[in-house]
Amino acid sequence: MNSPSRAFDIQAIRADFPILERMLDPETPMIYLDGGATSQRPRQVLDAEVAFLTRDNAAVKRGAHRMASAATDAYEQARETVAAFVGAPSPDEVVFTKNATEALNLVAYSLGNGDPSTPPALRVGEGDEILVTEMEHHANLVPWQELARRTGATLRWIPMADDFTLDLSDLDALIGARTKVVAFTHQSNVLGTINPVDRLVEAARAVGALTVLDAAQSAPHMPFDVAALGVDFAVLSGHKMLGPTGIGVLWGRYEHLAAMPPFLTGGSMIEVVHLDHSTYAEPPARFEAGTPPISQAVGLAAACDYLTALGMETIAEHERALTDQAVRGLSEIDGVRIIGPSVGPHRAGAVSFDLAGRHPHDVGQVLDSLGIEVRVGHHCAWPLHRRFGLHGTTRASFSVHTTADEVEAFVAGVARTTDFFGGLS
Amino acid sequence: MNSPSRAFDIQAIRADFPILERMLDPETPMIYLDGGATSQRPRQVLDAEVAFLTRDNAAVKRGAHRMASAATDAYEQARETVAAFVGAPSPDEVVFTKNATEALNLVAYSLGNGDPSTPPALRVGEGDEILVTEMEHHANLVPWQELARRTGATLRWIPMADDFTLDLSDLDALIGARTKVVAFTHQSNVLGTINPVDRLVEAARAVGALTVLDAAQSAPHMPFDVAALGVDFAVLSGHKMLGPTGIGVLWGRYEHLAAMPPFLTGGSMIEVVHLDHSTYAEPPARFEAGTPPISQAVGLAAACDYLTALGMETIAEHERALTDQAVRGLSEIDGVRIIGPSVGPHRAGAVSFDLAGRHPHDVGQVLDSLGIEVRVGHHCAWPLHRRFGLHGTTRASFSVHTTADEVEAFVAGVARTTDFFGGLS
Amino acid sequence: MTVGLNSLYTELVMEHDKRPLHAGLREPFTAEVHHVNPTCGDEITLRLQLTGSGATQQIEDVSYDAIGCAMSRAAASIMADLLIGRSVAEIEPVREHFEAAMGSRGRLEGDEDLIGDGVALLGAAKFPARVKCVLMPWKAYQAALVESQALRS
Amino acid sequence: MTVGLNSLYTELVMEHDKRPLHAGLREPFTAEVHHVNPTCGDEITLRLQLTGSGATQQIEDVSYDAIGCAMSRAAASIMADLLIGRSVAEIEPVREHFEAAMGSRGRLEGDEDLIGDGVALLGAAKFPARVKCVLMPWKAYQAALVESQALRS
Ligand SMILES: Cc1ncc(COP(=O)(O)O)c(C=O)c1O
Ligand SMILES: Cc1ncc(COP(=O)(O)O)c(C=O)c1O
Repeated sequence: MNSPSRAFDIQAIRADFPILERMLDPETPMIYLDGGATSQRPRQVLDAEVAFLTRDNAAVKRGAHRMASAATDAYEQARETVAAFVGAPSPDEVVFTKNATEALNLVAYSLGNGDPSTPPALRVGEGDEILVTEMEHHANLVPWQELARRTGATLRWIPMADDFTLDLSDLDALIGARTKVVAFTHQSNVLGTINPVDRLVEAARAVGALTVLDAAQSAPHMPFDVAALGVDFAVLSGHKMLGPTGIGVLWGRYEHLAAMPPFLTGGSMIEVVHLDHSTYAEPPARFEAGTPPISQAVGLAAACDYLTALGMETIAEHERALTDQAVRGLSEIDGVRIIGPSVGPHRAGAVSFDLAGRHPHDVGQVLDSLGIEVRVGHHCAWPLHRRFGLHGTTRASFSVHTTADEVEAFVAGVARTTDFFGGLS
Repeated sequence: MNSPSRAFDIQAIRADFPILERMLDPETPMIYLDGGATSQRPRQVLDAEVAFLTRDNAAVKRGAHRMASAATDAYEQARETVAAFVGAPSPDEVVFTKNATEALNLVAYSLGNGDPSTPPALRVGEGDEILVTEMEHHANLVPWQELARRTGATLRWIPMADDFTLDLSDLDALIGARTKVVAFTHQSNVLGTINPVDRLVEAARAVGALTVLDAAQSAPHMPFDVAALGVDFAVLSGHKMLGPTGIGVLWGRYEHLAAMPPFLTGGSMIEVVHLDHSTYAEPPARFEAGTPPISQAVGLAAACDYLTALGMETIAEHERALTDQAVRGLSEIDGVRIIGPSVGPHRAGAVSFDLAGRHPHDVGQVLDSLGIEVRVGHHCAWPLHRRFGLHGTTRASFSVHTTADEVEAFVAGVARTTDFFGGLS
Repeated sequence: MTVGLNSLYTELVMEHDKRPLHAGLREPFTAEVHHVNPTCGDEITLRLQLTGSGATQQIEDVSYDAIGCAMSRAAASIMADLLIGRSVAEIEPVREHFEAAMGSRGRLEGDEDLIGDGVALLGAAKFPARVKCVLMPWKAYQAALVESQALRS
Repeated sequence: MTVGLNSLYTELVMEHDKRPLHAGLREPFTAEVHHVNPTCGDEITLRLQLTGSGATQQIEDVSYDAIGCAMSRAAASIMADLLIGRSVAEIEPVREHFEAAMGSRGRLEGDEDLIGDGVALLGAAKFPARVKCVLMPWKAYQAALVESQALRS
């Protein structure tokens, strides 16, 4: 079977990922359909990191020697690459964190850390409201619960409609003058649903609320441009976009970052330190306390370059075709209920399903025995599962290196799973 | 010249570090004396990470498939290795953070995040006191300033004596019933001073205060054992101990960790999540929100194995000999003032100095032209420099791969620096 | 399907999963606990009814409500059947042996005389991600035991 | 010593470092700013005395107190000498050219007619860690200018 996208040489791409040669046991090649949890890394990313570490490794921003300059250049060059990747007007709007979760915590803590000199829009307190959605990953839910608890603010949420999209019918009642923050995911890690960013941004802007976009699942899989999206903050996860673990990205409008109090404090984020008080550097340094993930930034930049070279629109098309194939294939299997919207432009490559109430651990176990690595459970989106009366789902998610053959094997594997448990009953 | 330690094959060690072959320019080999800022990595560490990434890479703790199990095993095995390295009674006392700075922030934030159900010893509030020292790195100072600011607690500090050790003469007045936390460095990153942990622990225990040890500079260079030290928390930095950036370690007594509220929140640290509230997992998971630094943990474990194989006592001896050589050599140069205690058992391998008031940037520049990479400035210890009337110092710091020849070149370089500036005056 | 899979989903496991023994929550009970596996969201509510005291403490009843995979549901069923009517002291070596075998990654063979149908669960020992599923009811039992004994002392 | 080093510490730089021009803080001034380089702790306090307004604004005096390396002290000295007695409008192209040359990593040669002794500082353009040292006084000047103009408008 051919790759669904012509301009896209899937075999050449696969050759870039050494791990795809792995056998799970002597008879079972690995079919990795868990890129939504963490992606695999092409050679180019591994090589970039090793090249840096064997040539230019040094502490950044703290030294005057040539090694320190080379390392600082590499690190700041990585920031520029990431800024271009997300469409940031300036690299100074890109803060490197340890993962997407820290990036969201950074915003949530900073909004609670202000004092009377902080602009009111950047300070959440008693009586204020924070709006999230019922489909959020725990990373974009729990930090806001905790901010509400610490400050006395109130957390509200946009509910789900039965068709696995957000129910925006009551949006006007949910967003109001008290709303300080609207935090929502660009793309659900469970449903594949792509949210209407423009509508949410418009509603938030109308009341002067900040928008925080969780782009951990979207940015690796489609053209992504913070300027066009119009949000105030966006977070990305390195390890979900062919890059290293240990690095995430917070993008924020410079005017906000410049007015926000720090979160983590320590070396490299200060201006002047006295024993009893300190002043803080300008962004992005203000938000990068301690030694940052240096080689990881270099690796992440290589991942951005890799994705850009393939073309984000091409990647999106490739994954859309695989998603169509998977959804169509699964729909023909008795007992399968797809937990996600029907295929179309607002649907991306995470395909979750329930198999006749069979526990997802059991489903995943059978698929694993066939070499098909999918994720099972609540996928860190427990409230979403509860909403649909589920304890968990089984999820396949697609990557640049996924082939139509692999999707076919996955669909066949789900059919055999039904047989396996059915056969014994 | 021979390596100062016999059991120690310095040429074999150097061969493990690919970066040591680097030339700064066609005539100038690199002499890396900045391990105190960040260490270089042996092949074994690079290889461990790449092997993991090309064989077992997957998201940890979230999946049921074989790849996820392999990755989780590698990650938890790394935790066991690090636990053994620091002498932790249980791997559950080891939390992976992004760097030492985050580890310190974690403790500082958690101590401010409690509610009335939190044990009073683990909750800092108005009227409480936090004690630090005048020699702290900003990483172990600013987070405590901020905790004090947020909670209304008071920050106090142990002053420096003129001999570059802590002045403990007023310790009884500084530690009292209000003291909740005593945070101090094991080894100064500027002075090389090794602090009397036992005395500080004893004084803190007498009043029921928690002790937080910044071991970022000590643990990589000497035998280190949290059980023997008797502290409550200790933090380490991966990139200062031959390991990757993007990873640090918080060790804490299990009974404390089990009673502390979380810091970063999100996936993997929860027990049950509802839309309006959540409950949290047991340590260490409670403190590891989001996808952790997985391959970095594998790399860090390889670094621990590497250090352990050389022997921490042997490493300490090796570096002690180099320190003696450097201090003796520098003392013979006119205009050099060593900023640190005289050589001896309470003195480790960071040698900072002032050169006749010459700005350290200028000193470092001349040394860099000779290939000698040292750090210049306040080394993130601004209050310490202010105490001694300095704007900055020049610091050489030694590693397992440093040779006596390199130290000799460094001393000669400092002498030439005097000439360079002297010659033009 | 590979051999591994059949060693996991043995006929006995499938049987216990389909027709779990002693399921449902009953009265009276000396302690009730609720445990959750945060990774997969599985839950068990377990009630323990103890009589007597000290060395002669008897497990009168174990009743439970379990949401989970086939392995964890079968494990609860098999455990309840092992426990009911035995003394706490008698069960300790059973629990210890079972936990050791489950943690051995397949190196330790189970002793059927001690753990009965529990041997049918040992296939999971080779699947690290599933060990937790199987041990969850036992952890709940242990917690309920501690709670019962705290109440009675 | 390598050639690079002598291109950095030119005789002119050493001379300005040793005998800085216009150093010290003087009155009167329209604005005073204090800048710090957090990486190395260098500091400059700079006072700017402007007269006139609009296109004819004149730089009457620039006085300063600088703690820093040879490069930054020389840069302050050279800058003050360039600025004093010139008009703000006249200086803009000087500042722009100097900043562009310093940021060029050595690709842009400096125009001595515009930046005078400033060409002696351009060796630093090849040492990225030192560019900040040299530009610090200019950043302080710019900030003082903005402040002065805010006060006068
Ligand atoms: C004594 C000391 N503490 C803490 C740190 C911070 O370490 P990290 O860069 O891992 O946050 C450093 C290094 O910069 C240090 O030398
Ligand atoms: C939608 C979404 N948001 C946030 C995260 C958290 O990302 P990270 O692991 O980088 O913290 C994830 C992945 O787990 C995700 O899928």
